[in-house]
Amino acid sequence: MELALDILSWFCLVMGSFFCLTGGVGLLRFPDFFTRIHSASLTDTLGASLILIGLVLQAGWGIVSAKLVLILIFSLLAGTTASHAMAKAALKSGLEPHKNDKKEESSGGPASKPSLT
Amino acid sequence: MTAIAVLRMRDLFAVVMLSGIYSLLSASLFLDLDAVDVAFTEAAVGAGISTLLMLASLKLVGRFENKSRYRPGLALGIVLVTGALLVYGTLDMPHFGLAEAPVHLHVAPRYINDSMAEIGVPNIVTSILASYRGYDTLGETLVIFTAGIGVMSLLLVSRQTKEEYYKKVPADMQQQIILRVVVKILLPLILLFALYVQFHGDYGPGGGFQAGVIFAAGIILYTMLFGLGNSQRLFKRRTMELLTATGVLIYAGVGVACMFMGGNFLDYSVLRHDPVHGQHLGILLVELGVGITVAAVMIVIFFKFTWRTVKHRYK
Amino acid sequence: MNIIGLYNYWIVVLLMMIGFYIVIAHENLIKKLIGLGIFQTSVFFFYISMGKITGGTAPILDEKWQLYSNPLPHVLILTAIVVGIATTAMGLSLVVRIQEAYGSIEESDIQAQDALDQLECSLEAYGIRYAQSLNDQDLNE
Amino acid sequence: MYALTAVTLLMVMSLALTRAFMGPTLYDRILAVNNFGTKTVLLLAIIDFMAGRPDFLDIAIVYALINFISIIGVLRFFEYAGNSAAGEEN
Repeated sequence: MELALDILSWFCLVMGSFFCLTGGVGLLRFPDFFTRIHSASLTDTLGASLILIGLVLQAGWGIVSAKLVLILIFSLLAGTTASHAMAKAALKSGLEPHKNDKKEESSGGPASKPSLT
Repeated sequence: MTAIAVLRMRDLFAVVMLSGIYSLLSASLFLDLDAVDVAFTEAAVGAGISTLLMLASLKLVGRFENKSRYRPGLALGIVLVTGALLVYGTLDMPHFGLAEAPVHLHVAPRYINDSMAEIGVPNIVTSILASYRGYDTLGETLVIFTAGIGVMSLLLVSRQTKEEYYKKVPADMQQQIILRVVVKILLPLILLFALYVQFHGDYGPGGGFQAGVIFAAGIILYTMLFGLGNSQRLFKRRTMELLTATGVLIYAGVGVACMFMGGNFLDYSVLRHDPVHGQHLGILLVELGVGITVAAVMIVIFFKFTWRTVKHRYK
Repeated sequence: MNIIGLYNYWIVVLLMMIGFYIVIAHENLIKKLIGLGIFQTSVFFFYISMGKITGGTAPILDEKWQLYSNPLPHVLILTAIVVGIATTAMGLSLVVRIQEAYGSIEESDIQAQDALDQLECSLEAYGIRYAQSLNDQDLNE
Repeated sequence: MYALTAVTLLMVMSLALTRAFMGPTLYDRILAVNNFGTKTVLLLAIIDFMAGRPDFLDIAIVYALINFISIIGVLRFFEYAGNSAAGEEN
């Protein structure tokens, strides 16, 4: 049982860090603001939740995991809201989503998506 | 990790954002160095309040540094010489993390070994802060109070401007619905958490200073989203100004009460029959005083800055 | 080993010098305040790193731990941070007033304006005295 | 295992930091700061576990709160500042 929990939590931690890393690379490499916010906020939600869940599994029942769950709830609420606010503010300030009319269509997909979120 | 700071002297606005990052980083460094309470304070103060204040004043003075006329030569020379001297001075210092360093040999062992018996509070930082060095903390609270008064008197705003604002405000506040809903959900949590930090300070990291700042941050969040008008209706100017003084008065009053009960100033042991209980009560009250003052001063300062921007906008 | 063990002080010195450089080399008053903040933080680091003991833990008593870091610097720095923000707020409000009075927060602009004012003042004073002496002469005649 | 996660988080933080330094528009910087903040929350939680005293999670909570508040503050600032030149910096 202990071992299973450990393995599960390690798995969560590793996957969480992987997603965070993906998000970080995306944040650095994507061409414009909206694609960046797309990569950052999506992977952020998943990665942060996975890492926190992994830690909860390590902590067991008690005040510690209650606090972790609090952080989880909070980051889910606040993170998404903050990225929404950022995207909205950027759009309002006249920042145009990156239009890929010269390049192929496949990389244009994610570029136009985040403006909906 | 700290080398980040080097890169921070670029352009003006981004500097404020980066200083936010900088204080986040320095707080994690504090945590790494076992200074939990300090990390707590730095997190709440450096990353939150000071960034917001910087932003508010940038709003007032314009965000671009219009000239980049530096005098690098002379300044760099002075800096390098001073730095070299300081590094030379460190050569005699005790090594990092050494338990036999002179700092750890004087009063610290007494605090660590005896505070549990004398004060009965597991968090040594709290017991030193509120009890052993109570005078000191009273002084700090007074400094904060004085700074609050200073800002108040420097950034006065006439009632006329405020009425002007109230007349115009309903027009530009009907946006950001999602944000407002989420903040409505989160705000009670934030305030509750501030209270938790306030009263849990005896057992874990936390205490009056941190709780005050968090509380103020919550109120500032509310102000930013729901407008000055609403929050001024909730937190009247007079009330806040009275509260800043009330905190200090509670602190000093506890001290005077100790004197009346036959002890020294700020000697809480006499407050109850059992000295340890007395210490508990005293620390709780004193931290409450600190919390009230800090929260009220931060809120007042923020309000003043924001009113100032309002004044500029409607002039 | 003898030298490497001192790296925390060097970081402190580096930070302190960066802050110092910003304060003396930049003209913008807000930038100066930020530099002051960095300087301040370096002092915080200095205190806190002195309080650290290798293998020690945070000074909140617990049965599981024997060795604690020194709590005294923590107390000093904790209050210093909050006082620091209060004084920074004070400085910022002064900057705001300066901006309103001078229309600029660049140090050289302010000094230039001050010099100009002083010149005008002294001219004025001279003019008044000149006028008075004229009056005196008038009276004498 | 904690160490691995912590190192990864530090890497992500440095990536975000690079973005914050480069950031062609202001919003990129804000985004990077936000991302940096959430990563710091995670890092703090993990440091707590590494130090073996997980009862200090309060700091991570404060971080999450403060990060949110300051991001909102920055955004409000730009909405109010009428002269925000479409997010372009000098």
